[in-house]
Amino acid sequence: MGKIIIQRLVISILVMLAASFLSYFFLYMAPGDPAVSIIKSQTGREPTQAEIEIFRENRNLNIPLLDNITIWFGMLSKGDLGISVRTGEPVLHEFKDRFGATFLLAVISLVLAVLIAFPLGVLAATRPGSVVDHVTRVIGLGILSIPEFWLGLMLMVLFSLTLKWLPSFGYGTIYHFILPTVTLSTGMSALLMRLMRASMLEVLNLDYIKMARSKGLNRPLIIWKHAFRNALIPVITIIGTQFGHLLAGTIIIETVFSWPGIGKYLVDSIYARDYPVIQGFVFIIAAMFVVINLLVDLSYAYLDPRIRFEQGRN
Amino acid sequence: MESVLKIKDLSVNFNSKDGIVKAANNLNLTIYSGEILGLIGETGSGKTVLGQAIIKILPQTARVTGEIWYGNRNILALGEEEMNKIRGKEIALIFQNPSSSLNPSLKIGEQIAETVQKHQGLNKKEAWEKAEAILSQVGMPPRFAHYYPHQYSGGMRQRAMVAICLACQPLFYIADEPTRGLDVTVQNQIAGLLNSIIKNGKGQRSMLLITHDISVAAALTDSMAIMYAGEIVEYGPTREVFKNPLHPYSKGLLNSHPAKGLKPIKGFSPSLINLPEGCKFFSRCSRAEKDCQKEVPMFGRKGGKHIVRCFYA
Amino acid sequence: MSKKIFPKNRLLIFGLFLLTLLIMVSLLASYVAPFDPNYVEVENRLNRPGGKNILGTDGYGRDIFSRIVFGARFSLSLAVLVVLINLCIGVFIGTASGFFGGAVDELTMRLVDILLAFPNIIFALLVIGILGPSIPNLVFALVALGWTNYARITRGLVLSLKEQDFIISIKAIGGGDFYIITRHVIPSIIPFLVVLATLNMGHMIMSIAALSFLGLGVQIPTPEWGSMLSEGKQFIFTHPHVIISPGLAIIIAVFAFNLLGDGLRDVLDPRTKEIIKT
Amino acid sequence: MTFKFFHKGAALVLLCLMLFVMISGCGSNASDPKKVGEKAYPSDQKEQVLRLGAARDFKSAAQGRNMVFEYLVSVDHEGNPVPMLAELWEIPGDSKTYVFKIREGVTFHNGTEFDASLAKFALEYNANNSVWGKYLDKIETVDGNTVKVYLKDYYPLFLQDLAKNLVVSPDAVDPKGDPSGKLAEYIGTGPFKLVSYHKDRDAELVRNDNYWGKKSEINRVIWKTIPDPHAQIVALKAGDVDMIGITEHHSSVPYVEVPAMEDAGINVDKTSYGRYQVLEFNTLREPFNDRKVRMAFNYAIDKEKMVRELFHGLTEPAYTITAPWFKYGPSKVNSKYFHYDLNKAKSLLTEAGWSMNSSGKLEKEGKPLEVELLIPAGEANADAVAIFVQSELKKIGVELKLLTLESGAAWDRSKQGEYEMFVHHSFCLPWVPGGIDIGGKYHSGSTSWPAAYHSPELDRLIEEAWLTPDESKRKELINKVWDILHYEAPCIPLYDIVKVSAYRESITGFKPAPTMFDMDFSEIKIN
Repeated sequence: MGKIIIQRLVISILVMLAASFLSYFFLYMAPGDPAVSIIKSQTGREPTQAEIEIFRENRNLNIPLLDNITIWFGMLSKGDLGISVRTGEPVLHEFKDRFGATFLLAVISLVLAVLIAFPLGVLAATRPGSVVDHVTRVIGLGILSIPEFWLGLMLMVLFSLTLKWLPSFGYGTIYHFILPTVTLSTGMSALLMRLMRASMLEVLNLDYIKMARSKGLNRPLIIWKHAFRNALIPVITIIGTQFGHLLAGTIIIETVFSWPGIGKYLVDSIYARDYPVIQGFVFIIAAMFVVINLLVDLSYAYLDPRIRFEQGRN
Repeated sequence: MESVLKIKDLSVNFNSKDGIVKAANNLNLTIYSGEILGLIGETGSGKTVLGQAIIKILPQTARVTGEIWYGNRNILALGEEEMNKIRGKEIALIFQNPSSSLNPSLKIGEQIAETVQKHQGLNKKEAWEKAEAILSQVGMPPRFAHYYPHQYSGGMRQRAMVAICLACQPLFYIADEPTRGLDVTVQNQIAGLLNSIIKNGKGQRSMLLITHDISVAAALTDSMAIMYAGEIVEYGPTREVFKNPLHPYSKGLLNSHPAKGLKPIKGFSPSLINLPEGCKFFSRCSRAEKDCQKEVPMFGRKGGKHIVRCFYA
Repeated sequence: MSKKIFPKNRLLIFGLFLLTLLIMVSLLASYVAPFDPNYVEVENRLNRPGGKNILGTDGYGRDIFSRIVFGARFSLSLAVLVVLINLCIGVFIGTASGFFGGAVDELTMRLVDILLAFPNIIFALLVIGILGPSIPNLVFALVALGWTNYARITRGLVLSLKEQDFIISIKAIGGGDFYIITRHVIPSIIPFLVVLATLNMGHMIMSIAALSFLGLGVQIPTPEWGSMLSEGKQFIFTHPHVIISPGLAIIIAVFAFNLLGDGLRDVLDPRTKEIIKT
Repeated sequence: MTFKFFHKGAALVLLCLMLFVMISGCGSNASDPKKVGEKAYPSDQKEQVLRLGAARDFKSAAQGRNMVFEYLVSVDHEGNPVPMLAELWEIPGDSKTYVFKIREGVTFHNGTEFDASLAKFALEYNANNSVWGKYLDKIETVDGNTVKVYLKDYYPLFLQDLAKNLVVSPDAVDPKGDPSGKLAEYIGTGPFKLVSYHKDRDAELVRNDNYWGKKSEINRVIWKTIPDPHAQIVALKAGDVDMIGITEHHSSVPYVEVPAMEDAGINVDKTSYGRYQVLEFNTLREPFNDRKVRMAFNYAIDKEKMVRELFHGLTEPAYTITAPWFKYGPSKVNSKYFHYDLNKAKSLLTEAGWSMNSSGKLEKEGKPLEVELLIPAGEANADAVAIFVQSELKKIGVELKLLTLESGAAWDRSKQGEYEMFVHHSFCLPWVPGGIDIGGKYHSGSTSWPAAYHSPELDRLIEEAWLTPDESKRKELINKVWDILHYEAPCIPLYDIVKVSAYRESITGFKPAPTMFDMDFSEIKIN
């Protein structure tokens, strides 16, 4: 296991470096001058050539590509992600200031989705072919067909505009969380429910479940202690690999609900060609992805003793 | 002798995509206390289904008719809750293939202890102590209770399986191919273990041993039932059946044993979906006559308890 | 067989029906649509549904129903294009990788691992955000990462096929690699690919709509469902009908593909269930 | 069994670590936005709290900065320099030396008194980031409240440039007192002090009771960041904010929402800052190298209808290149030059050699009249305008193709002259309107607009105006510039992008600020 983790870490670091290098390269090659777009966004007009020159000089935009990359890696080794061209603030600050909101939104939605999806998936799997199974299947497929951003807009129209029950935007009180998290967790729970059902069905047909029945254990114990735990393993793997999907969903939902998270900031930075921010964000997102996958691996090992021990022996 | 389990006219059908699978047809069988009854047959003859029907863990798609009398209770008429008081406590099923029948994510000790906890009302700690005791009873160090199934060898897993079944000291055991897939030396150890469980039961314990392995059956069982295509074709005390197999299938089966020179029965056993009318062995039988094809032969008594389902035996 | 499938797979049949309807509508768009989807009549803007505009008009007085009908043609063909490109690249790389193994396999699978680690919408956002919104850029953004899943699954299938007796025996009697791949390997994995591609279609329609919604999709005034939502978003509180019907169109199309894929998975091959989970 | 320990332990430790890092990372700002929201309700009658719904983060909006900071010199609505922290100024002799008299009794928010030395610091600080810095020779303090600035060359925009230079305290920059440092703290002289700030969420300001000018009735201003304009409107209707739109230089309030807002009892105020949206022609290429075609396109678009139907009549159609009322605006040209006239458009095109073919499209020598309109992504209202113009041009047989490019890529195209038509908006205050700036669009030296209309005569007039310090002479020259430009029709002015501010009925005394980058709270009251 230790070896595997080290192996994974090495690959992950390579992935992260490759990702940020690629994003940087893309930006560098792309048309458009960050100085122009940033001054334009701040002043709402075209800058003069003189203004552009001053801005470029002050924000270190005149450094050639290769020099810039070596500088960046040098800073990276010191844990410095550079300074945003647009705001002049350290990228790490910009990220930290916004990540909390995104993290809360994603985690609450995921927890909500898990709380809905797992019991429903188990219920459907334990009654295959029943009305419950059919209804959850059709509803699940239906929900998976709804674009998240559209659902968000519709919920906004219904609950904010028509019923006036909930705030439509912003961040702060618990009420602000309801619409975005419900929007995000709806699709997620449909997906997780389907996965849970399939995985559970598979496990329920295995011999050790029959064995558990033959021991006279009652149904809830068999389902939750014997089947659920084992059915969880593939589902958790998929949650891990779906993390990117979750993050992407969060970004779109953030723009719909004006959520002060990293998603909207990233989109704005892409438009403004704020190299250090994009580079740093891509690096951090890739790093998070890696950590999440590592956590998934660890939880996997925790749930499935076979992996824990067999790999431990290597 | 007192009978422990009486199976009367038991039929098991499954609905499948391709039609109705008749896994067992009008089975009648009695198991007496203190005895080991061998149920012998080829793979796919319905042996395992019979074992699982007794403890009622067949899939929901199975349709079971007939009666299974356990003492004065008809198991097939019992509700799930009552059944759970019998399973593991009074009747235990030793599964074939322990590597897939043990829960990979639970320690062996837990898998033993949970049965004890359920049936004997012990707390967790007491149940674990008991689990360790039972493990040593089946010849394994108690600390193995803290190991997971994948850390065991094949023979150890089978022992663990026996230990789980032994946990509540039930009186009736169903052992489903307990020696399958094991080395010969380990097979002997497991067979010895099973034998000792019954023989140490002071005549109270009995076992239904489901196997296709003739030598295990010869060594362990008191009486034998030979099954073919969902039906029992011959039944009798082990020694008599071995000495004088009556049914053509039994003869073939016993002759196909390596010790007797490996003479396989020609042809294949019929699919359980499209069973022929009349004698199921007809197509492979060297002695078959026209009427065998029309009518299922009834059991004929051939001295003592030895009975056979064949017109010409 | 078919008699037994039919009642069990009403959902599949329903999905097939919806899809046929969609394809018919998009093929016959110019006959189905009552108006030119790009005909601007600002005096008639934001009409509520009913009257001569069944689903009302949008912010420029264009007929929403006609735009949805033409949008079907556009959204479907774009999704089909992306899925097909992904499928071809993925199957090619996956087959080569699984069949020949070795360093090539090792290398491509590492690459696939790396690319799979990238959230695809974020990648598309980056690419289109930088290169600008256009159909080639959109296709590029969705293909750059989209083929990986096909490659991974194809490789897995090919690996298990390679070990099967019939392939080994064809190899033993001297069947060439090309022959084996085109005549035996590819045909045996087609059912899996069909299911995967069908389910992927729904996903692509949604991705394209999402990118268009963020203003990173097709050029105006192309009638595309996602950009209809993007354009209509400003009327959400005053004239919600402008965004309700295009959203429903997306749902119907994606639902049709999801039903079809889900049903096909049950019907085609029991193993597809284990291999394609989502 | 060490492995077992390793796994459970490691998993747990890692998980805790992750959670800790994540939560501590967001802890700094997740803690108290609620507090701000609660305070926002004016429970105390005496305290006047104004809650603004803003599209941008407080610190990244000029309007936010201008609540805290002031300038030495400001500009009025038309672009004339007016005194602010410099009470008056003199330009003795050569027009290269400026003497500023610093206002007395002004203190920074941290209590330090503003004087000539601090004014010198502020000028030095700004010289690093401004174009006038390149012309700077030296800065001297003459006495406690007089500063003298020597420029190396004549630079006509110096005073206008100062109107965007924040007067910051030496304590506000990091490192402290370093003119080349960067702004770290909001210590200014303005009417409000910043007390709390959460990035992308909110900021809270209290009135500066030591303010030198007219003090506002408002005790406290809450700046809430709500990027989505529709969300802003909902918040305004729901009473979560009191005012929207005022914090943006562009109109962020969608015109389409205005009637519904007015129905809901919300006051809507529109202010023109002379910013016009225009369609620029590439005058170097067919067909727009022909003045008649450019004029025909101008005549072909019914701007009245566009403004009425698309913008609910909130804005005014534009018939000059920029607002005539600017200091250097085209006030003397015939503003009715390009009114909608389909027949005139058609006959001009015929004169230019374009004739209608059988399928109702214009063509010349077999080539159809097809042009492409380039739209930089994100240009406000550009999609609506483009679709409208497309349908208008179709009526005279012109096929307009639309191409949206990411804005950086679009501007690159403009720099290379790779476009046929281009939608953008004009300069505005406090910058001098287009034409006079040497880098501006209609001088041939323009790097951004090599394909805009240029001529040697125009270049000469622009350069002369630039170098003429005498105001009346300069205005005369500029009027000639505008005459040429309006004759040549180098673009299609579309409409005036008015800034829409909307506020709850309880608010009185709203007054538009002189520039779109400022806010005027001096008369506002909450009832």
